[in-house]
Formats: sequence, structure tokens, C-alpha cells
Amino acid sequence: MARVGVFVCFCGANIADFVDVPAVVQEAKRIKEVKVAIEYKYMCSDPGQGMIREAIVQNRLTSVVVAACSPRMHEKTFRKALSDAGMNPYMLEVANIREHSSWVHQKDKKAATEKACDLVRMAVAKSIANEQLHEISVPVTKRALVIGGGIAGIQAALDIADARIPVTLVEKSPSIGGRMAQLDETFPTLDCSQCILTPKMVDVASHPFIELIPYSEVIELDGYVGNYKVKIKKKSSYVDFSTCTGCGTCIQKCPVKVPNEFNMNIDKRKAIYTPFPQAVPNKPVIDAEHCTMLLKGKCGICAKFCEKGSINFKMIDEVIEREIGAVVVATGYDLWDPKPYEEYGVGRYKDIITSLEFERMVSSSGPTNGVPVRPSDGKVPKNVVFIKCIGSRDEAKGIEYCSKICCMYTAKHAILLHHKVHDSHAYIFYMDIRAAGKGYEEFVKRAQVETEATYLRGRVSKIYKKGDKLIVRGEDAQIGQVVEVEADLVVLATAITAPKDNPALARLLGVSYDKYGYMSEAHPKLRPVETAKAGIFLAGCTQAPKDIPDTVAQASACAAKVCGLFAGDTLKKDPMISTINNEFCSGCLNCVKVCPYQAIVTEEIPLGYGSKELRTVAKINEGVCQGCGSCVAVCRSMAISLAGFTDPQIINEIVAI
Amino acid sequence: MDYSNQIREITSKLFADNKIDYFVGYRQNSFDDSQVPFLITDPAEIPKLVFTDKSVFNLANYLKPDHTKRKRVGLVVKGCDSRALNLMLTESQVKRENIYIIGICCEGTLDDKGQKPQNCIECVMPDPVVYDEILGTPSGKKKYTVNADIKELAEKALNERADYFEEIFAACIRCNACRHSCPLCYCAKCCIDQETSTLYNGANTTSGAMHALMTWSLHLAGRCVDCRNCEKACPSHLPLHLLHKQNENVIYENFQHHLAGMEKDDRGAFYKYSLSDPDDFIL
Amino acid sequence: MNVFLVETDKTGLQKFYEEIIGKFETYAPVEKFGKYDYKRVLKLSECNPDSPIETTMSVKPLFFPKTAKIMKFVEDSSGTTVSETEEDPFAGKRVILGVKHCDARGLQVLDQVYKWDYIDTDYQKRRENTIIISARCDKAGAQCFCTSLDYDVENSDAHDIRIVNGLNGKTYIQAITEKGETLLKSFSLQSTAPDVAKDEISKHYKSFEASFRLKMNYSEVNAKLQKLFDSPEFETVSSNCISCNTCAFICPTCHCFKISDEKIKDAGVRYKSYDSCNNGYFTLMAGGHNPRPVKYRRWRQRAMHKFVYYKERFGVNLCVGCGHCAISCPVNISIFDVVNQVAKV
Amino acid sequence: METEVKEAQGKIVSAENPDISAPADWKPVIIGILCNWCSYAGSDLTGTSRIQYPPNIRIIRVPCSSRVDPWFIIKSLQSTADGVLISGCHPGDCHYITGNYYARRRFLVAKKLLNFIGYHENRVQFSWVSAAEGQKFAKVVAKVTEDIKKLGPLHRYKKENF
Repeated sequence: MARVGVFVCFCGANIADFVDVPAVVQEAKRIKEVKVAIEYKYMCSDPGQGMIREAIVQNRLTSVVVAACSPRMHEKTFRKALSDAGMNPYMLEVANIREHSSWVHQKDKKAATEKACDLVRMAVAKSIANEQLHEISVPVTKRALVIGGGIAGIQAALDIADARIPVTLVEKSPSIGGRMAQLDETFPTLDCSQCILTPKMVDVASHPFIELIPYSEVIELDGYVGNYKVKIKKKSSYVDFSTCTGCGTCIQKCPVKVPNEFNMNIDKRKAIYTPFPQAVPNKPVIDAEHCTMLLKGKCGICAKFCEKGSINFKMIDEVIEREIGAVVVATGYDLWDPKPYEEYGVGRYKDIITSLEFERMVSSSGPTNGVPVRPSDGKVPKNVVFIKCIGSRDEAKGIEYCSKICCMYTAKHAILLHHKVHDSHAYIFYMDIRAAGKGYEEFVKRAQVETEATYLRGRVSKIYKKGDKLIVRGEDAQIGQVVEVEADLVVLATAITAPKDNPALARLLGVSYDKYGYMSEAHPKLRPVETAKAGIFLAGCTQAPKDIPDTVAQASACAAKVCGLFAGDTLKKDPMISTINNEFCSGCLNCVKVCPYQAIVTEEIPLGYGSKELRTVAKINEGVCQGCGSCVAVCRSMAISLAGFTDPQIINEIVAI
Repeated sequence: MDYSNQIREITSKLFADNKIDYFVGYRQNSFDDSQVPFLITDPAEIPKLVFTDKSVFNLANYLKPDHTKRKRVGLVVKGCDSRALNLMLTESQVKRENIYIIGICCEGTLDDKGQKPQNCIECVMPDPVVYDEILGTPSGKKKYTVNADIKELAEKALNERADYFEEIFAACIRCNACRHSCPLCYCAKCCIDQETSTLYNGANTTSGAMHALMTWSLHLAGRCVDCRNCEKACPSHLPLHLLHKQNENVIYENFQHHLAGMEKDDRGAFYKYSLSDPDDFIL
Repeated sequence: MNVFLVETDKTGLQKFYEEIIGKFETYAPVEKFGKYDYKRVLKLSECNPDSPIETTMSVKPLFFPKTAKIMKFVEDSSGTTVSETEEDPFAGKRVILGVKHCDARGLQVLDQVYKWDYIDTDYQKRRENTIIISARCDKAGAQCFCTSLDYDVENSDAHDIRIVNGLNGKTYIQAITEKGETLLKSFSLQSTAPDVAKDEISKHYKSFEASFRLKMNYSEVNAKLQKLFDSPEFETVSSNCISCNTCAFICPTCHCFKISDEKIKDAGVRYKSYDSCNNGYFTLMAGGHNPRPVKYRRWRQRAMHKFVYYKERFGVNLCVGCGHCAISCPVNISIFDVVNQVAKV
Repeated sequence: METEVKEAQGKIVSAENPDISAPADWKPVIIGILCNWCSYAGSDLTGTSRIQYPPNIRIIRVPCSSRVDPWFIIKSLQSTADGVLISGCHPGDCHYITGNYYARRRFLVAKKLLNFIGYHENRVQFSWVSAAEGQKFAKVVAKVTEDIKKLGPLHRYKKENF
């Protein structure tokens, strides 16, 4: 027989002024199951909680109703009070008589009191159907998987590994480093990108807790938080990394030349190559699409010259499996292709380049040894026009969002241009200058002052050729006139986009992604690092465009999340999740279809008691279920119930009014 | 249409090749021209099998484990029956490899009075949508029309409609024949005949019947194939199709012309969603 | 025995019915959704009790309704207070017209169980206060087999007044019980009791008896069934049963029920409603064991209860041969076929 | 076709049955089923902001609008409620990613079906209220209460008087 205690709070004057608290207590006392009903000034205070504890023991209560503020406020406080009195904390129900009554019906005390009485009656009725629940513990495999070896992945891997947690770092290309390795200098400090990145890359390679798997991709992820199984496809490199010394002879000898994607195809690389000289691991791979030996079976020069015999043309893709507990996704970004800007002559005029091409040119290790040149004639440009927001903030041609970093890197490019070509002049067409960040505004100022660059506020309407010059026609909104600039080179600050493989990867991982292909965080403000799928975290531009400091910060946040997840031997979980009574389950598996977390799996159970025949029924994976109840409502045979919000609980509430 | 001979031939072969343990067909009733479902395990019974336009009952019902014990079953299906079967397949109630389906391109059945019933006149898919063997010539998918009864009722005043339905619910005796005759009501435990009366009104009151029938029809919303097994089974002759057809209309109009079980792997309308589902009824 | 027998004609009978409807709370088969059921009638034009009409439900619900409140309760701090429900809506003085004799016989059979062990006072009161006027069938239906059972259809005393359409165009109103006789007398009808009337009634019965399609040897079937509990035939005969419960709900003699409570706020009602042994979990026990998990066992229970167990305990056969179940069965299973097929061995 | 809701001589006539009426000061009971993350939080915000709304609603908390089985609505309408309001997160904002999309489908069909069998369409209403929309919650409740007041008492399929 249920024995319920009701504790009504005055909340100082907050409740008592607008609800007749003693009347609510009297009403509660009339309910059959209520054995004790008490009012107090502040139920959440120590003495208030003490009263609850005392009443529980004295009256041998089976459940407790606290009529006070919103359960979103003090549910945890009161649960703890129950726990301290030796009662299961989930036997608590909170009647929200403050936010839902006293504060919203301040002009009608009678109605507010009636409503408070009803809310108490509902809570009592619900609490009678409450069940004792216990925190769920899920075992964890303490190994993290980091997908992507750019600065985000590197930072996350290092931070996790430094906490002595093993990390598997998977990188798609032959070397880690990512986009940051392509950069020359970084804003706002103008420190050399390679100089700050390469030590970290080397750390990754040498870290005892990091397993680096380059030139590979994640192809399957199974399981749930703390207990994932991942399959990684190691693409065939045709070079045995265990014996290769990275001497580079093969690269020198290879006769096949291929556009070099690391340098934005400005120069060429070989068919056997390392992406860049500081690559980690510094072992070459063979580009199977271009190697004559692999394509036609002739050549094999590299193998001839390899002293270690590391080259193996028969190497095949390999699938490796790892058991992991958490995943950090750090797949970075792609650049938007400016082709839709036909009026600028993109594709027609060689001397219109993208910002990353410019970046590679001004890089001292780049294809032009650090000097920008015109692709058309190789001359050093004097007048350079930079156009911002190419693709960004452009609903018609590109994407709606702001790519966040273009204002800053364009200012950087103006400075770099000035440094490399002293007599040059930069013209910058912009929509706004977004320079929010530590030292950012100062940096833009510096660019404007130091380089004397001409900042023109307005959109470029057209670019046309006049002789060997490009005439950039745009509007200067500040003077309200059309201006024309004669340019040797035009640099487009193209937008950042999500990597094109992101949606496929997101589906594979079971996380959601937005319409642009960026993976979605669990909450835009309060859970920006987590995804909705427990144990999968996001770092860097895979979630949204961001600059290096933000990326690194998010990567470290991911590491903190992973370390937090792995802090104990088991994971503790809220027990308010679904359970399936498999005797009732008819195995239609519609619950599986509506579950947003893939938390429902199937299991085979005997057809009847002692039967050898099996039938398939649904089973909740406790580790994954978040307790939304979608499955409960679609279960026609009422086989699923959601702890804390069971059908009897809700119906009890409905009929108590 | 009379496919009796073909069905007998196919069935004999199925038994001879040991492909099935059960065959579910129809046999002539002993004293009038109606037909009843006929389950056979013995090939000697094959000559009794018939199939004509009096073969009304939706045999997919017999794939429930209670009847054929998850064994290998051969059965005859018309268009609507095959749609139900499709859903049973999607909802993992039967294994495709365990059933041998003889699909009939249905030309419409006849009721006791020799009339074509309304659901056959309005039939959207007379051809089988899933089968191993097809008999007859497919005539293709028909245009979906809103049931005349529904239109007529929807145009009535609210209180007239309410009166009408109250009479229906009052006449219900809650025998659950509707649920048991429906091939898609295969739940091991049905929520509407569960004895948890505080949740579901267990008593045979008007409100109890309303609760039960409404819940039942909502469980079949987006799944009902309009075979009208339920209506034919109802001892009180209640026009149960009204509830189902109403839901079907709403679903067809609002959710991308969804009709239950038309395609392989089709989920019921409530087990999927579209971002463009109507939102205008929400405040 | 002094027979109270009135000879009249169609018009006389109409007048008789009209008078009854005017004086009593009268029920008769009324059409709704294309089928007939017993409903309260206020005018003769609403119904047609002349010749027996095949109703879907039997007359049972007027005595054992599909649901009935059995008590009320209120819960408060002092505990649960139980009280009587308001007055029984079926307890008044009533007349039921157009009852087939099999339906009426069904009530006689039910009486046995209601006065045994626990006496159901509600039921007793309803029976006592009701006069059943029965029109003898002219022709047997396709599923009827009342004449093959253990009761004397010709001289059945299950109803209070019998109406017979004579082959000579006359109509005869005969009082069977004292209640009936009192009623007829109160209508100032005179017993004419001509011998020709008796002859006519007997002739009518002969022609009625000859119209039966289904016939069986009851005592043989009953005797055989007693030994056939383990007959494998039960599985065959029930193979196409879909366990829909229709047969039990419309049966004039099925009397299983379930109890359910409904509650709003702190007050509630306990209901008693029909249930059926064909229901898969009718016998499911709290511990999870179900002695009749498969349908052939449920059918065996149904057949044996109808034809063996009840007879053993109360001396009457539970099945009255009305054929309601076979007519309503969506897959046309007839209890007649079931018992005969099982007993064929 | 909906019947015109009549308000005759200070009495409120039931929309579903013109024979039933209630005095003008009759107070409807409305059951509100709110999702925990948006609408319940929004209703809390209404409280914290001290925005006043009619006191007829009784709120039940569920984790997500997708937890709401249509038979909760039916059960409510058969109990004391004269109307039901169900509220969840705006499309795309669901704390559980997709819950409200499934819920939306069920609600539409259930609402139409209830209307079909004779409940006025305003008896059962749905809203999307975010955690930030305290003001909107108050407005929704005021509107729903006003609508249901006009409809008069609900009498059909009520549990028999106990």
C-alpha cells in the first residue's frame, strides 16, 4: 500500500502570497494514500530537507511529493534528500506550484489554490505509480578514436594521450597536418604556421599513447558510448612503412608527374610522393591512379632504386578493427568552388586565384618560393585585388553563413603581399570587416596602416580583361560610386564548406548533420562539443567554420570530454530510459525505425517458456538510450515503458485532475 | 474470376516439392455459395480448394503464429491482402523465405447479395504487390478517391456526426473480433484487450468502446489496407471502415500520398516523417 | 393441464402487441446498422415481432448486460468506502417480444448457473420481472439445430407466452406459464382453446421440424464427447478459427465475465463485462502460466463446456442450437460441425 | 462542417450537443502535456517572468512530444478535461533530434479523427513553444482557454457519473 508524504513549500512569499498553502495541505491530507502533509517556509533549505527526511523515516513513506518550484530547479536537491533518508531517490515527484501556479495566477488566489491542489493530487497519483530506479552503469573501453589529423585532430589526440589514454588517430591523406600545414603564416601574430605545427606533428608520431594510422578511413562504427567497435580501412600505399627509411630516392627517380594538390595544383609532384617535406609519417605512398606500374604494369623504377625493397606493388587495402570508447571527429573543411561567379570570369581568366592558392604562393616552401606570381605570365603582380565573401553570405550563389576567417586572412594576405612585394598595392573589396577576437581588430588596423591597402566597401559586379590587366569593377558604398581597379592579380576569399564526405561519415557514425553538411552539436550553446550520440565529439571545422585558436580550444574541450567519460571504470547514466517487456513485444521493430539514437537492437528469445524455437524481439541498449520515449508511443502492444514516464504514471496524472 | 484449378495445381506442386507445410486458401461453404478460409496440411484436401469472386477473407491473417506456427506457408492473396502481407514482411512478422505467395489480379469480390462491395469499387491496387506467382492480368494502380461515406459524414454538422458515432460506439460489444480478424493486429498482447483497465477502459461501456476503437484505428492508421476483414467480422455490423478511411484520407492528403503497404519495405505512415509535413494546425 | 389458448388473427395480434407496448416497458428486435437487436420500443411500427427475426445478439444482454456496474467506491483519508450502484436499469417490469424459443431456452439454461452457488440477485430480479413473449419459428434457419438437442422444443416452457402462426391463416396466442396466463387474462382475452387450435399448433410444429438442415443424435454425441478430451480432431476443426470471440459474445448462454475498475479523481466504479474463453489469455495466470495457450485447447473447452461439462453439472446442455455463433463467425465455424466432427470417430 | 458555437443568454452551449449548456461562469478544465526541454521550460519561464494566464490548465510533464500517445488525449477527454493542449519543441529544435516530427504526424491524424467522430477541432490543440517563449506560452494558453470556453462543456464519452 502506497504511503505518500506531501511537503508544500511557501517559497517565502513567492508561493504563499498567491496560493493558500494551508488549504493545499488540507486537500492533500484528504487523499487516501497521503499519510503526512507538511508545509514549510523553504522546503529546499536544510531544515526543510530535514523535515522531509524525518517524515520519511517516521511515517515509513513509500513516495514523496514536494509541492514547490519547478522540478527543473530542485528535483536533484530533493532526490538527494530522499536518498539520504534511505529512500530510492526516484520515488520523488515535484508539483510545480510556483512557476505553474503562484507566479502566473497572481490576481486570482482562489483559482491558483485550486490549481495547486490539482497539481498536488496529480503528483501524488503519479508518485504512487513510481518505480524504484537505479543509476545505470555501462563498462567503458578506454581508448579514443580521432578522425582527422589536422590541427584539431592533432590537438585532441595529444591532449587525450597526455592523460595516458590510448588514442587511435586516423588520417585520410598520407600525412597528418591538414589545412594548417598549407598555411604560410597565421593571423593575428604572423607566426609561421609550419613552425608551430610540425613539432606537434612529430609529437603525435612519437607519442607512446598514440597509434597513428595514416592513409586510411573509418568504414564502420558499431556499438554505443564506451563500447564502440570501429573498422578502419587502411588504403594500400604500396610502400612497406615498417622498412621504408623515408630516404626519398624513389621520389626523385619516379618519372611520372602529377598536379600537386598540396600546392593547390600550382606545381607538380611525383606518382610516388610525400605530400610535403615535413610530412608525418615521412614515408612516401604511391598514387595508384597515376603510377604507370600499377596502371600498365610497366616502369617499377622506384622499386629498382629502393635499397630496402620496401615497394610492394601487390599490396592490398587492409581493414583493421579497434575497440574504442569515444570518438572525436575532426575532419576539417573544404574550400568552396567559386565557379558560379561567372561575371568575375572565374575559370576564364587565369589571374583570378583563390586565397589558398595565394597562400601557397607566398609560402617560402611553396611552389613559387614565396613570391606571388601571375599564373598567366609568371610576372610578379603589383596591384592585387582581394575580394571577400566569395560564396559566403551569398544566398543566391553560395551559402548563407559567414565563413568567419576570411576577413582575417585577407588582412593577413595584404600584409604578406606587402612583405613579399614591397612596391605592391592591395585593394580589398569587403562587405563588412568581422574582426572579433583577441588582437584581431588590431591586426586589421595594422594591415590597413602598414600596407596602406585600399579597403573598399562594396560588392564587385564585374571583372573584365583589358590588355594583360584585369579591370575589377565594383561599388564603393562609402562614396556611393562605381569604382574600377586595374589589377594584376585577383584573389578570391572563398568560403569554407563542410568536407563533401561529411554527410556520409555522419551517417556512418550515426550523428546528425545540417543542410550544409556540418555535423550537428548536441546543443548550440550548452553542448557545443558533444553530438547527440553519446561518446561522439566534434572538433574544429567539421562542426562549423572556425579559426585555429577556436579549433584548438574545441579540440582540447573534446579531450576533456573524453577524459571525463573515461574517468571511472564504468559510465553512470540516468535510469530514466526505456525498457522492453519482451513477452509483450511482437517484434514489429517499428521502435527501431523511430529511435533517433539507434538505441534499440534486436535479440532472439525462446518462442515460449522452455521452447527451442526463437523469435526476434526488440531490446533497449541501456548505454545509448536517452529516454525520449519515441519508441514508447509507437509501440502498439505497450511492450515498451519509459521509466519515470510510464503509461500508468501519466494516466494516473490525467485521472487525478 | 475463377482460379480454382490453377491454385490446386500450384498447391499440389508445392506440397510435392516439399516447399510448404501449410496451405491457406478457400473452400466452398457447405450450404450456401459463400467461402471460408481453409488451412490444409494434407495434399489430399487440395481438391476442395477454390478461388472465385466470393473469396473474400484476407488470408494474410493466417500468417499469425497462432495459426500456422511460423512454419512454411503457401497462400492466396488478392491486391489488398498482398499489401497487408507487405507490411507484415516489413514489420518482421513473417520471413519472406517461409511463405509462397500466389497473387491474384483481383477483379473485385462479391458480397452476400452478389454486389461488389464499396472497398472493391474504390480499390486502389487490385494487383498483388508481392508474390511468387501471379494469376490473371495486372490492371495497374488506380486513382485514389475519397470514400463517399467519409465525404458525406464530414459535411454533416458536428453534433450530428457526434450522435452518429456515439451510436456506433454504444453498439460495440467489445468482442475484439475486429482486432482478431485484422492481419496487421498481430500483437502478442493487444493494448485494447489488455486487462489493465485503469489504462484502457476495460468495461464494455460506450466510452470504453470509443477509447478502444479509436486507439485501434490509430494503431492501424497508415497501415490499414482496406480489406475490411474487421467490418465483415463485426457481429454488430459497425461501419468500422469509417475510422480507417478517415485516417487514410488524412494521411494520403498530408503525407506524400502515402498508402499502406504499396511498396516493398514501406513503413506505416507513423514510423517515418518528412520535414515538409503540415505544420499549420499547430499554434 | 388447463391450456390457456387464444385464437385470433393478424389484426388481433397487432392489437395485442400494441396494448403490451402501451402498458409495459417493452423490448423487441429493432434494426440498427443492418442487423437486429433487442431494443426498447415505444411504438409497434418500430419493430416487427410477428415472425421471429434472426437477431445478432441473443436476448441475453437484457438479463446479463454486456457491461454492468457492480459497485461504486470512494477513496479518501479514511480509506475506501464501497456503495451500491444506482438502481438496476433492467430491474423493472418488462415484456420482451419476438424472442425465439432457442433464445428463451438459453435463459432457462443460464438460470441454472445463476442460482447455483452464488445467487445473482440482480439476474433473478430481472428474470422475475420479465415476461417473454415468443413467436414460434415457421422455418429453421441454415444454422439452426435446436430440435437435435436435449430439450423438447415443441413443448418448451422457456417463454411465458407463445405465438404460433397457424397454417390456416389464424394466429394463436398461448400462455405457457402462470405469468403469461395472468398477463393474457389482464388483457381480458378469453381462452377459446378449440381442439383445432391444438392441432394447428402441432401441425405447424411438424412442418417447422421438417425444415431443419442440421440434425444430430444428441445423446450419442454427448456420450462420445465425454471420452474424446484428447481427440486430435479438435485441432483440425479449429484450424481456421481466428479466436475473435464473436461466438461467445453473442451466444445466448455464454456467461463468462471479467471485472474492471475505472476511477476518476477519488471515486470509481467496478464493472462486470463480457469475456470469452476463446480469448488467448482468458486463462493466463498471474505467474505467467497459461493452460490454454493454443486455440484448439480453447475450442475444446468451448465445445466440451457446451456439450459435456454443463450437462454433467446442471443436467442441461449449454448449447441451445440457435446457430447465432455460426452466423456471426467470420470464418463460418459452426459448433454443430465441431462437435459432430469430433464425435464422428 | 463545424457548427457555429452558440452563446445564448448568458449560457454556454456545448459545441457537440446543443442540448447541453453551462452557466456563463463555467470554468473549463484543460490538460496540458508539455515536453520537458522546450515547452515545460518555456512554461517555467512564463512563471519566472510573472506573465499571467488563465488558471484552467493542468500541466503534465513528459520528456518529449513524441512520448505522447494519442490515447492520452482520448483518456483526457473522457476524464475531466474539456480540452487538451500538447506542446513540444519547434521543428528542428527537438532535444531528441527527431521526436517532434513523428509526434506531428500522429497529432494531425488524431486531431482530424477526433474531429471526425464529433469533437470540435478546438478541443485538442497543439503548439510549438520553445524554452525562450514564455510570452508565447501564456498567449497559447490564453487562446486555448478562450476557445474551449466558447465550446462549452464536453459531455460525450465522459466516464459515467461515479
